[in-house]
Amino acid sequence: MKLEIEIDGKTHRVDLNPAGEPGRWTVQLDGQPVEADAHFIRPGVLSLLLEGRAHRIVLDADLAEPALHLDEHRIAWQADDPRSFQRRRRHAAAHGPVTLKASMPGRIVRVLVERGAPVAAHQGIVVIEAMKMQNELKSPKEGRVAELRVMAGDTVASGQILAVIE
Amino acid sequence: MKLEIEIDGKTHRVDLNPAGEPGRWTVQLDGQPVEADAHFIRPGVLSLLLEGRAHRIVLDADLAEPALHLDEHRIAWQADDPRSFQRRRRHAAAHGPVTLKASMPGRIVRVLVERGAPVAAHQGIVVIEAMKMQNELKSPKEGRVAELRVMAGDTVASGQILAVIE
Amino acid sequence: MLQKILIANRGEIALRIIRACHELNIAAVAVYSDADRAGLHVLEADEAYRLGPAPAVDSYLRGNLILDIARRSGADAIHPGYGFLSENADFAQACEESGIKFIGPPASAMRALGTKTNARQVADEAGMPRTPGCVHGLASPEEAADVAQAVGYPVMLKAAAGGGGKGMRAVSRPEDLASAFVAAQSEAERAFGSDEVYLEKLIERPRHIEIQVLADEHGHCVYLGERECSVQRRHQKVIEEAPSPVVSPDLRRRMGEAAVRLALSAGYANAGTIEFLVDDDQNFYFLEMNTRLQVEHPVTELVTGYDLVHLQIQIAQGEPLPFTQSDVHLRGHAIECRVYAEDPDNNFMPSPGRIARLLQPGGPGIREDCGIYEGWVVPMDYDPMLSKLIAFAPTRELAIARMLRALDEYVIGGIRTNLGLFRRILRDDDFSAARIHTGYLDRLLAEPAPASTEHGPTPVIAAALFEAARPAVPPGNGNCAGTANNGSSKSGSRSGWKSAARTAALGGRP
Amino acid sequence: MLQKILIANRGEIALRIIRACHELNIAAVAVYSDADRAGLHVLEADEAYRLGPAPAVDSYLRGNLILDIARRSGADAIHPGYGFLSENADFAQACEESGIKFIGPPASAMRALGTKTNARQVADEAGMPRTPGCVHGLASPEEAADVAQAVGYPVMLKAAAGGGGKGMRAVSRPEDLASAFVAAQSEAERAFGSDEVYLEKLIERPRHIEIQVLADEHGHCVYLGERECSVQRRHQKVIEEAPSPVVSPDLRRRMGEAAVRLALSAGYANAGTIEFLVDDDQNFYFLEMNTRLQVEHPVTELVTGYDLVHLQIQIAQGEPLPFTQSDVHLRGHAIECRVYAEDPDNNFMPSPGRIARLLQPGGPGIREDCGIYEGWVVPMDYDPMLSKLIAFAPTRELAIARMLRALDEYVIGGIRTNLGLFRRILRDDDFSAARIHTGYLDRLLAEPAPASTEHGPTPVIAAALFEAARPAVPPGNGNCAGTANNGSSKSGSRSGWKSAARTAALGGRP
Repeated sequence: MKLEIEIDGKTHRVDLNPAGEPGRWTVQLDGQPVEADAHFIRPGVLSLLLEGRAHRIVLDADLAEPALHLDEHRIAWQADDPRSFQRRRRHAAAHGPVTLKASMPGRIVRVLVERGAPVAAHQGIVVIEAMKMQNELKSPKEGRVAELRVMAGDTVASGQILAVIE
Repeated sequence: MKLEIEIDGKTHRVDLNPAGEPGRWTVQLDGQPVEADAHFIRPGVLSLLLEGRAHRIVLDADLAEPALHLDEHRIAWQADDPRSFQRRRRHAAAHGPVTLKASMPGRIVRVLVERGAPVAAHQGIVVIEAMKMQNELKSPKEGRVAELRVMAGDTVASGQILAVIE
Repeated sequence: MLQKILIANRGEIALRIIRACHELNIAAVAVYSDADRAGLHVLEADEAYRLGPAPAVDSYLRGNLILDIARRSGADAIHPGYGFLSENADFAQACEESGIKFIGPPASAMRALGTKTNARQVADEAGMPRTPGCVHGLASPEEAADVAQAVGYPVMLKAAAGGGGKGMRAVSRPEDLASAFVAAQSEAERAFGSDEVYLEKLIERPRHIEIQVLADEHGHCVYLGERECSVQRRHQKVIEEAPSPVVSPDLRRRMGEAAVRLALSAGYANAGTIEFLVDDDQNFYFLEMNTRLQVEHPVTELVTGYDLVHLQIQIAQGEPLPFTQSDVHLRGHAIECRVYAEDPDNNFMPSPGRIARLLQPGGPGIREDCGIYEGWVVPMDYDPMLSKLIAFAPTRELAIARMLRALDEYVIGGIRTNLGLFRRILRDDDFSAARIHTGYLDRLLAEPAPASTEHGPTPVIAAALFEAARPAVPPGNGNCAGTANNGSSKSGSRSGWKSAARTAALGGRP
Repeated sequence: MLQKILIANRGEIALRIIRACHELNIAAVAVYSDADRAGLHVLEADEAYRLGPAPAVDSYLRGNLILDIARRSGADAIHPGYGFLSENADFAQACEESGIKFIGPPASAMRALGTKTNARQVADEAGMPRTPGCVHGLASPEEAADVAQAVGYPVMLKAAAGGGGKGMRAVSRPEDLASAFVAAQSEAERAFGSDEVYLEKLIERPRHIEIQVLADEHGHCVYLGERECSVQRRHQKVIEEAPSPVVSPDLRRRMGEAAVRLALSAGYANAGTIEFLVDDDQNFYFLEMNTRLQVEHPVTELVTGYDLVHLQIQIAQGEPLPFTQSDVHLRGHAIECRVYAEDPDNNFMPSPGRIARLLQPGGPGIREDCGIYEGWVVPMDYDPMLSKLIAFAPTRELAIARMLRALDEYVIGGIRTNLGLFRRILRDDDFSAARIHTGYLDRLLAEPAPASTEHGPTPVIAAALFEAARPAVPPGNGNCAGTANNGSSKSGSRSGWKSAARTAALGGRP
């Protein structure tokens, strides 16, 4: 099974071939052969033995936003599957009018501007609160509030688009 | 939703009716109404509030052999579904030649008789070992070894039929 | 003897108090908001009653409703934990008046010490050293300027009802005072419903060291040593330890005796903490008294061998303290890490949400007071503390090593946490050498984080294996809880679109 | 200083030693059998190597292979844990000869004390009281009869190489001696590969109390108080505690000093335990010395504040003991429960298999040294110990209450365990009053178990709710991790055959 795995901006070619016994793999990593003994202790928890070295690798959440915990590091990756292509496209498509995104999940406590209003750069747009911490989100640029997608009391997810400044 | 639940040999009629809000139920238990607030904390772990009393109820394994842990008790139940009918039939059908069942999961270390051999009551038939503990299984009655279903080295499950004495 | 205690709190501290109740054969009544129906404190309590919607004002701050639930459920006492109603003297008084024991000091003592300004007056009466400054709220920026002039800059503006750094402003230049005063007032008003602000001289590079006291209702009071709480981020404690590496037996005795004096002079009862600033010359200045159980009480329990919540309950039952000051001996060293749902890589933004994966540490010398479990959804409505991880060992050096070991075992997936921050602090030379003060952590965080190492082939291969098992690992599903299936079985188990897409993708390359 | 330690063991003790290594910045090498590939010790180690098939003779008892792995992996020491190779003097010697440090006593001391008969000879030389009887193996039933005659019945036959009650027979009448002798011999041969059996006078209703000693390689030796291990089932320890409720400071000192004398006279080094029988008149009799870390070492760690595995490693590094006898102080009370995979309702039959559900206790004063996790398949090839649950509190009474609280939090599903047995013991009046001896538990178990209470409506309603959620609860699946879906959604989610069957069933009744 051939895969491309992108970590820290580097893309690696991985070829996984079962090596007979359950859990044993012969891996070609960027052309280099590696013997791997992989065992899922429980869902998302992988015991991986590489030439004697023992690693505990834990899937952060699920494979929608793939990331793993290794030693003290949280490492995100992307694989060559349609979803990740889409994601890249979505990232690429962040042009045109600038969007204002929620910096954390939370509740909108105040909206400081009205739709259509002109705004200065760094002018406050909305105030979002979570876990007793308030956070004023400021306009990334001078312009006009083209869209205002939330109102006071709304609950928003991290990264959700709150407003569009054009 | 109507069910019959058998616990400790007593059968109870239970009628579960959703009470609007998620997790809220109006229960008719043997004709008596009870308000229940049920929430699965995680698979098999139930937080059950009955008129203010808080109970943590844990499914022992799965619903093939249904049992639950409540306070310090492990309580088995049977529900009115085909599988449990079958089980009852199977139990009921334990007549005729007497079977010798494994008292624990383990490995057969010795078989002490041969097929067809006559055996006295309490004569040793097989020796089974698990967790450094050996256990000699004896014939439940005088008779003849009609069947011998295991040999030394076999791994057996608890309750598995090892031999039939007739 | 108390028969049934209602715990007017949530999360790890509610669970910790429930456990103490069960150990003392006392029934525990939990209360919960809609966000906490699946909380551990509801699961482990003997009774549980709903308070209301998630926001604290609609649930855990509804003193009258809580008192009513206590009455209806037949509880004879209420333990407030920390936060929420724990320092609300009116609530304590309402409990007293309705014949329900409030497990904490009498309302009168809470009032005498409840605001920082009142407490500073009590300190003066008890002859306790405190920072120069005023002992009353400031009426205007002008009055603030006068006091600042008198004590000399830099100064600190503080909310009298404050805590956790809210309503605090350090001012080093007169021209900044007025605006800082207004800001502190409005923040105080928003956070505590009182805009009373006072001013004191700012101590340079102070340590935050606090003394745990226990007083029974018969006039006996002891101190249980100190806690070193200098590792703070924006005035929020992050790591606490006991004993303090810099407190000598003599300083401990002097601080402890001053703390006991203060408590007795205020007619204090039950558990309380006197916070001090200690400067480089080991002068100590009274800061405030917390009239409740502290978040960081476990480090004191581990080095003294006492159970503070047991003792709180015994004191509330009118029992005399079961030991005297001379029985109190410190042994070993304890460190506590406050595990928060916040993202150190994103300016410590809160990170509520579902805990998709949880691997918890354990074994020798590790205690975890924890309010979470795998699958728990961390609400956005309360403070971000998930858990308290505490390490105990014979020496500070070994306690640090043990904590690092436990942190390596600890994985929280699905939300971001500050677990990585603790590793950085515990490995820092200044922390190891105990060269810390309340500004230490903010300064450490101002330095560039150590560059993350090259990860090598391991994560790449691991990622590939997770991808290979992908059809078997939809969120929270169990099917891959074996070896990653390989060979024919695997290709068979891969979803159609996936293989197709991959084939195509591969076909597209030479 | 040691850089890398191979742990020649499995389960909770392997993990506990790995943790100590990490705390001391030493790399930990795990070895595993095919049954343990998914074991926690493999998961948490820095390196892991396969030994062979599940049976111990094919894996954890393969000394030469383990030594070879140690060499190849560059380990400079081997920690044997308990059981397996831990008391194998030949293995210890092979380690010494190949320049790999065996973390334990020198082979010579192990030989001197390794068999109970040898140990009794050493005891005599050290002037240590022991039970009357022989100090050599018995050649024949006739010789046994002579010795029995001399010391007087009742007597106890014991395997010289024995442990855990195997090869032991109590004999109260001369006519039973011969058959018991043969039985003991064959059982000893099977269990230990040696049929050496000796005989001693049987002490009536004795307590089993043992002294923990630590000796460095420079002739210093200290005792760390005693452990009370009288709660046994068929000579297998079930509950241990420290300190013993019946040992006075004077008796502790006399037993401790005798233990230290014995250890020094045998040229002992590292951690060891001297087991005694203590009769009602507080006479103590040497039983045997265990030349290794004990299963129950945590209770000693909790009351002394020391970490025995850290100290074992430091001693193995040639360091002198970091403290003297006068530094050793006991504080509080610790109790350990050995959680076994066995079925108390079915004659304590072993119960290996998959742990389908696991809820573990935690919080103040609770330590768990644990080798299991949810989903782990307990192998049938090793002893049935799953976990050690240890409770620490200021007093024995509170330690018992705390353990009961922890047991209430503990649920192990899918296999049977002895968790319920601990509740019964800890609530027993004789145990509370510390009226215990080595026959106590077998006698308690002979009494009818307390009749199980009427469960009331709760389990019925719970069972119905599990059934209602049935389609959502296939083994190990995650879909029901929310509220039990109700109303239309549920009926929709019920599988066809089920509803049909139910409809039919209901239709069949008036």
